[in-house]
Amino acid sequence: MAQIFSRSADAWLRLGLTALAGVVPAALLVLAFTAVQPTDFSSDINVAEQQPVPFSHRHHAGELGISCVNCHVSAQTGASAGFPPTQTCMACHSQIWTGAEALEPVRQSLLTETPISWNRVHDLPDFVYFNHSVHVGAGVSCASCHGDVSEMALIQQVEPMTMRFCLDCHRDPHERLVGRDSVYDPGILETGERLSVFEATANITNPNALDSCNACHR
Amino acid sequence: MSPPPSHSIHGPPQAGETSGPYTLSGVTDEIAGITLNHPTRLRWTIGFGICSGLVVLWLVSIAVLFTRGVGVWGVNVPVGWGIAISNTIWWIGIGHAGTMISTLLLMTGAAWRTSLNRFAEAMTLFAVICAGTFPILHLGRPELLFWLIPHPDQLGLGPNFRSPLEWDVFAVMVYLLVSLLFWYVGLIPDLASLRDRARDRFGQIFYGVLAMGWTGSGRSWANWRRSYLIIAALGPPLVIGLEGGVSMLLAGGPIPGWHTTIFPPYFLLEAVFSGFAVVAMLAVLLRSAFGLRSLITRDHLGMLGAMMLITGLMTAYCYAMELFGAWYSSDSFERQTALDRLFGPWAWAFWGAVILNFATIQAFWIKSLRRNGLLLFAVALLVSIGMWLARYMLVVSALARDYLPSSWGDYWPSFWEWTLFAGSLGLFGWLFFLFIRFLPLISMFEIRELVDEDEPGGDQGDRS
Amino acid sequence: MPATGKRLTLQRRTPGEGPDAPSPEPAAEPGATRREALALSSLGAMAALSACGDTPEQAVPYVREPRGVTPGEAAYYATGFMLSGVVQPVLATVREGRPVTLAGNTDHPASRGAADPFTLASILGLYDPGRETAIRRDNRIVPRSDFERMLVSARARWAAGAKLRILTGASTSPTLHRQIAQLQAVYPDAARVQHEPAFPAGAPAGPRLGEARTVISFGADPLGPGPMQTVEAGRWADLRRAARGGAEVTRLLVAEAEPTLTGARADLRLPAREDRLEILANAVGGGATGELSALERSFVAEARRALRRGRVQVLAGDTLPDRLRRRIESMGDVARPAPVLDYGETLAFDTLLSELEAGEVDTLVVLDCNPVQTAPGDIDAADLLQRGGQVIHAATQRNETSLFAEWFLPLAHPFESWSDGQAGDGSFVVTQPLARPGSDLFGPHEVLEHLLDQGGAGDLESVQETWRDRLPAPFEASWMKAVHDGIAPGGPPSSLQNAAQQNASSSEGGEGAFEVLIRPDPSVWDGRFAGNIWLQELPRPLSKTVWRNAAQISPADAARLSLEDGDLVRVRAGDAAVEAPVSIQPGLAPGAVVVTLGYGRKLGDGEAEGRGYDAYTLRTLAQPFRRAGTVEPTGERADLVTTQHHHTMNGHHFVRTVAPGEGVEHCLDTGASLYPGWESGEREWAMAIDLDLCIGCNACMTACQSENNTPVVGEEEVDKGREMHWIRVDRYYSGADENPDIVFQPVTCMHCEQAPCEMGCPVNATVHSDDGLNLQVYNRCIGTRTCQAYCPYKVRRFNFHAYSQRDPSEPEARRNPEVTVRARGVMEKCTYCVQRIQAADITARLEDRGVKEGEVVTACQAACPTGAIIFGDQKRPESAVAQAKADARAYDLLAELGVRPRTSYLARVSSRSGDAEDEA
Amino acid sequence: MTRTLLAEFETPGALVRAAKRLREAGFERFETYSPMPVKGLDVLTRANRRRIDASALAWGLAGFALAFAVATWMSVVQYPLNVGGRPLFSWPAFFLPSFEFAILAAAIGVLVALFRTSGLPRLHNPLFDDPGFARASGDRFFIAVHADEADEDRFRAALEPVGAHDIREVGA
Repeated sequence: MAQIFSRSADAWLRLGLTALAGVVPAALLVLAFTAVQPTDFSSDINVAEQQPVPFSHRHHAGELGISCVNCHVSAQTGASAGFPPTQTCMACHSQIWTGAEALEPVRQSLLTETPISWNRVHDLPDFVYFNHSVHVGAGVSCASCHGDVSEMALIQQVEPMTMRFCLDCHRDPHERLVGRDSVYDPGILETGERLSVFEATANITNPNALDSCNACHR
Repeated sequence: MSPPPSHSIHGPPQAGETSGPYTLSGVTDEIAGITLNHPTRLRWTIGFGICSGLVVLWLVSIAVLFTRGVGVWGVNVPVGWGIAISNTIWWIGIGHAGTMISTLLLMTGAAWRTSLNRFAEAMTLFAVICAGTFPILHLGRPELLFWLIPHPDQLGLGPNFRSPLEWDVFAVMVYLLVSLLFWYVGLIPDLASLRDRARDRFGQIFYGVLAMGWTGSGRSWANWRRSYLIIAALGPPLVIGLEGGVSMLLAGGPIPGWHTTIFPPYFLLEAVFSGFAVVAMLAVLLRSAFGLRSLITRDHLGMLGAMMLITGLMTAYCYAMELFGAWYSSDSFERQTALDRLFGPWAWAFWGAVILNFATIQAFWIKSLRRNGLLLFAVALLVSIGMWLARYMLVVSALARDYLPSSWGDYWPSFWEWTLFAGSLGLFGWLFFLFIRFLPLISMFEIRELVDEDEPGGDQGDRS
Repeated sequence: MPATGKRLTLQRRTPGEGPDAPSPEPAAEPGATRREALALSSLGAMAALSACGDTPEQAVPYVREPRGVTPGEAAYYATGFMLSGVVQPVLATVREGRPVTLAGNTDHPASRGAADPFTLASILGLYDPGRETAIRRDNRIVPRSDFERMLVSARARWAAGAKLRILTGASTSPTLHRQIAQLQAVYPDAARVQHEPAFPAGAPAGPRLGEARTVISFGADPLGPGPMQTVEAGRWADLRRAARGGAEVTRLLVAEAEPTLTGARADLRLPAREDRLEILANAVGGGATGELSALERSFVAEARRALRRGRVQVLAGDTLPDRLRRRIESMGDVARPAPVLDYGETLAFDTLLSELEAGEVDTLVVLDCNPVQTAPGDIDAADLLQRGGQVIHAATQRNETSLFAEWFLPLAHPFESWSDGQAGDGSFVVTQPLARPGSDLFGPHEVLEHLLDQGGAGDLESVQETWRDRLPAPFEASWMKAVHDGIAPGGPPSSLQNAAQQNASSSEGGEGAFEVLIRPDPSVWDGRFAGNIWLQELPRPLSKTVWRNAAQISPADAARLSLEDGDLVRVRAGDAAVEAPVSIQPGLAPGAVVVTLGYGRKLGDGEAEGRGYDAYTLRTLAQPFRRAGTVEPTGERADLVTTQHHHTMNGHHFVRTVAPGEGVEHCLDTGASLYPGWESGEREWAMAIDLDLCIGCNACMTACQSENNTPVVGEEEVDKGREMHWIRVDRYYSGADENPDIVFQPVTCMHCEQAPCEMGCPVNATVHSDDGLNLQVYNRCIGTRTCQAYCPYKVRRFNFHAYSQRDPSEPEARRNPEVTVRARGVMEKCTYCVQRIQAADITARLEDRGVKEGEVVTACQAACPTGAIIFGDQKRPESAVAQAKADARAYDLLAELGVRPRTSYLARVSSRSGDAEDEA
Repeated sequence: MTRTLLAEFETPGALVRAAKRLREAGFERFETYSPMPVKGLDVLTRANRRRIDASALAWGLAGFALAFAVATWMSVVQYPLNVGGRPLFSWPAFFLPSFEFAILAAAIGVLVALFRTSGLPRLHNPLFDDPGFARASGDRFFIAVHADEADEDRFRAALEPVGAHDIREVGA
């Protein structure tokens, strides 16, 4: 009988089997771990979305020092932080930079009663019920999820916003708690003190309960 | 530890031990010839065509299911599990006979298994594949199947290891893989035979790669035998674990008619019983299709009949005990379910199962009857149907009428459930046709071991 | 031939017949317009108001933020919904400008937060895709100016003495009454005609239940569905609760033909054909008992005993002849409360009919009324409408009447316009709009203003005009308060005549084996809710049938005629006949057949079109509620879908009944377990359902459906057993079929502490929360249905199809954004309204406190008119739920399973078996 | 210069006898080839039992430990959830999947050991150069030995008497 396979066939077969036994599971594991710890590549993190109006948080929140709640008024009281209506922009910009070209869409919006369509940067799935007010009330810094917006010309997502990200904090909020008074300070996480969960808010008697599914899903 | 007796060429004559005009080359030529020469081309093509048609039906049913949702089935509240689940249990059960024939009989040295084990194992594999499709298809959101498998993820949440369903995910997957592995290890020497006899390049490469360069060296035979025995030894616990898991899928819920401790052995016995029936059917079919009357002898058929009789009677005992248990529990819900099965809306399924499963096999008390191929086939077919009815009754009757009469309901499989079931039968046949086309349907080397080669100048003393 | 008048195929009014002949251009098919209307829905305007775009990538803020709207937060408005003339005070939840759910107005004494299913479901009407938005003349869309031009000449005619008739349903609206009076002042021959098909004219006059110890009812159904249900049930529950405190027992004796919700709660119930009630009443009143059956004699004896004991109120059904009614109601020593509801001065319907017949009417304004459908069968309303004269039909959508009216005016939904009226207890409510109507929609009062003068004041001005004198000064402040609170000051007029009595027609006469009882339908009422898919899918309290009406017959008659549920029969009365599927109703008096109104619609109310049979054809003007007739099997089968197929408890005691003062034993599941227990969290949410107070009204089901976005699946899917209600009301019969005990049991997820479903789920999609909720995490669910299989109560519901995305009648805009909408392939079930728990929890956290007792109210609890559902934190011993569970009547359903349900039941109390505190 | 010598036999018995003769003749390293396991050869070529058994056991135990650890970690550490009021560490329930996984691992362990102890896979084998060797998977029995010139005669001398059908050099 003649040889069916060449000498190199064995090398190829072994390579193939190794791949099957080793590389495929390894690749799956890598995939899984990118899900656990999303990278810039696998998620929307650090992607600066172009917006209809080149609004700069660095300028407004950083250089001018306008507080978050000036525009995101319901962050303290409601589930949603709220996008400012055109009116809010024009409250100032009817006085200053009245002719600026960049602000033309804003003026048009008010003129034509057409809302501005912003591109969403922070978007949770519909089955997740995130409530801003309860986090603000507990003294969770805005920056702990949104990053230091005073450094961002265009707003971008800095945290993965995955369930694990939420759970990490719900189980051990210490790193993110700055107290109610310092919540809006964009740089607080760099400089500020952290509070224990009991110091930050008087009514969390059982921090372990915070990872019940119904905290976020209804 | 003594080597497994079944490997002895000279052991005491066993029931069905192959003997007769075979020579080593004759065995090889006959069995390999089926694969290499494709002798029944026309009939094979017709059969394969029919099964392919059913596979297409199966695919269409799945397409309809996935586009329109599981609502195309007849399932509802309270009967959320319909024949999808009873089919699963049925198919899984069929699979077990292959494992039992291969492993238990290997370990106990029953040489008559050699004519049956290869295709019985193939049957196991294909039955498990069919079984495995149903639970996936019956999911509301099958695309999220991977959540059943523990893996790191961004949710930080694993599966529920307390759920019998999760056990079954493990059990069925493991069963499938280990059956495949066991089958493959047993196939390696035969694949080498085919490699060495294949005439075309494709066949040589196909069988050559699968044979992994097997030469039949003394060292590899010795290692192979040890390995095969160990894997075989893993089989029965695996089957018991699997049937335990599958039975707990029902018994784990607090539902009258399900919630009893008898279920694991009960399911196991039913499974092996129905499996033997399907092996018997396949044996009769292959025997006549390929003229293997001297390889699959009447003794083999008789043994299968006897096994059906034994396991069937044990199953009947379980039935009786289940009813007794319901009565003895004095629990009115349990009794109600038992009465529903005996005389209520599911009486047809219950008595159908009893008659088809237990009345039929009584014929096998008579030796000549169980050695009759035609009768064996007929009885085996009826038992398969009966066992299907039993599974249907078990799943549906308990769900349809559990505790609160206000939520009692009814269930009838819809068109698309029947087509899916027919499609799964087709899938099984399709795979089986491919198997008999491309792989040796009887283990050549094990038959070779049984060949009583007339050895010129043989020295009996040396051979012991 | 009058009887066939109703059955003619409806045709578009032929152009050229009216006074001003329009161009003969055909308009769109009625069917097509309904589809078109999907896009033209009057809510289009509101869609632009919504805060967040639908596409996830876009965020669209307001240009100018409306006052009082916080994106993501709910606003609540008190208003009311007028049902057959009686306003149901409601509190509406409005989110981003979209009214989302209704509940009873907690501050209003007639509601106390409760509401009936009709009211709760009425919000869907606001989103009905079939709503009409355009003014039409002979079916063609015309500009508003055309209508106004037409009015100019019409006003001149009316002022000159031409007959102006305004046909409305019953209405207690003072503004309507004022406007009519104003019309009459300007036009010499203007009058309002009242046509309320569900009731004899004028009824109900007010609450009927007084402060009696024993109530004896002859055919009256105060607890049954209808505009007075919430008020009466509340009163009844108060009496029952009060009696429980003392040694007293309230008793209810009911003689009636068809089992009603009142009859179901009776301590002693006697099935008797309606024509038998007079004999029975005479016997109770002292007449001869000789010819009575044994059963009847014992009822009479019991009633006489009660009468002797005193503090008895005797009620008579609305449909009984006046003379008999007055005699019956005078028997007890507790009088019926004085009438409080003022329906205003109206012309009788038959007067209008004869005027129309004579062609005397110049203009007929049909205001939110559908006489072509709802007129009795012996009246050919379609023909009458075309006897000269001009017909203006104002309705929210085009229906049978629109086809015969020259003018069609699109009416704003009640929740889009201002109005007022009286609640069931007689107090006044100013109802405010919850949404802005589309530009061409008319409010009802606006229509009348248009008749009056050129300008046509809006609804708000009309209503304010009415209240300017009635409210204490300063007007602005008291007006704001009245609107805000949903309660307007002022009681019922002092000298109300019981107007109802004048027209309650006698119904004797006619030959036939059967007594055909014609009743409003518990699901669609008189047909006005036929397009409401929540109500269509709401199982009727007793028969549990859905989606179409049936003819109910007694088990004895069914056996005699060899009929089974779903067999098609022909019910004939006089010349008229309908074909209906049979529903066998245990407890129905033999010889009676019950048909219900509101089905067999030919146009309008999308879902209802062509569904069921039209029982109006069986009516005659003289005999609207009871006729003599026959029932003939046709040998055919018809669709009849029910949600409950087995009707007895099968020898078990799922619903426990105890004698007054007794408790149940060993019935709470506190069983031992081999497992170490879980430490309970901060709170333990729990529920108790008092079966002694449950009247089976289904309010909880509708409230739950609207709160939790529970999808409607349709008739075919219900037939397959796939209805989605998270809470269901089980109804069991026990005892003989002829006169069974009827019990109700609301069943929902029990939130078992040792939940079998949780064990079954392979992916941890259903687990326990720290505060004791059995959670169902939809986004984790992969749909194995193991949990459903393992659930002993079978309360889990599965999305076999994409139910939530299927039906345009339940649009996304209506949905409660606080609750996830479930996808196909996902299991769902009662969550104890976890969204309300979370909201309360967040509020409490923000205020640095814990959640207070009573702060979380589940939707079913809020809606329950008798307060039978109690919810709270059982860890606090003082909480209502903890105390309910400590009651001697508390038991757990299927306690023997050891699953430790968090929901417990309180046994029903019945003194049927002899009266303990009798004279003895 | 070693060559591979191949002796061909017709019966298993001949093979066994030949192998014994070779052993007696002092050949330590030779290999038999047969189309089926030949009983009598056990004495001469022993299975590497220890490696196979150990591999099965080790893989099995490791599989069990891994599955049990994963189940425990996921249920107790990663996300401790109250499931049906049962304890977090529900070890009897974790046992079943772990057991199943152990069997899978053991079976894989056996396969790995089988391949490694038997020198598989080896698609290209010098023996395949011999045109008659194909019958080793059918009806012929072979003995192969690596031998230099000196040994060849010894080899032939030992095997010819026991019925070697043909003795030849592979690839010659």
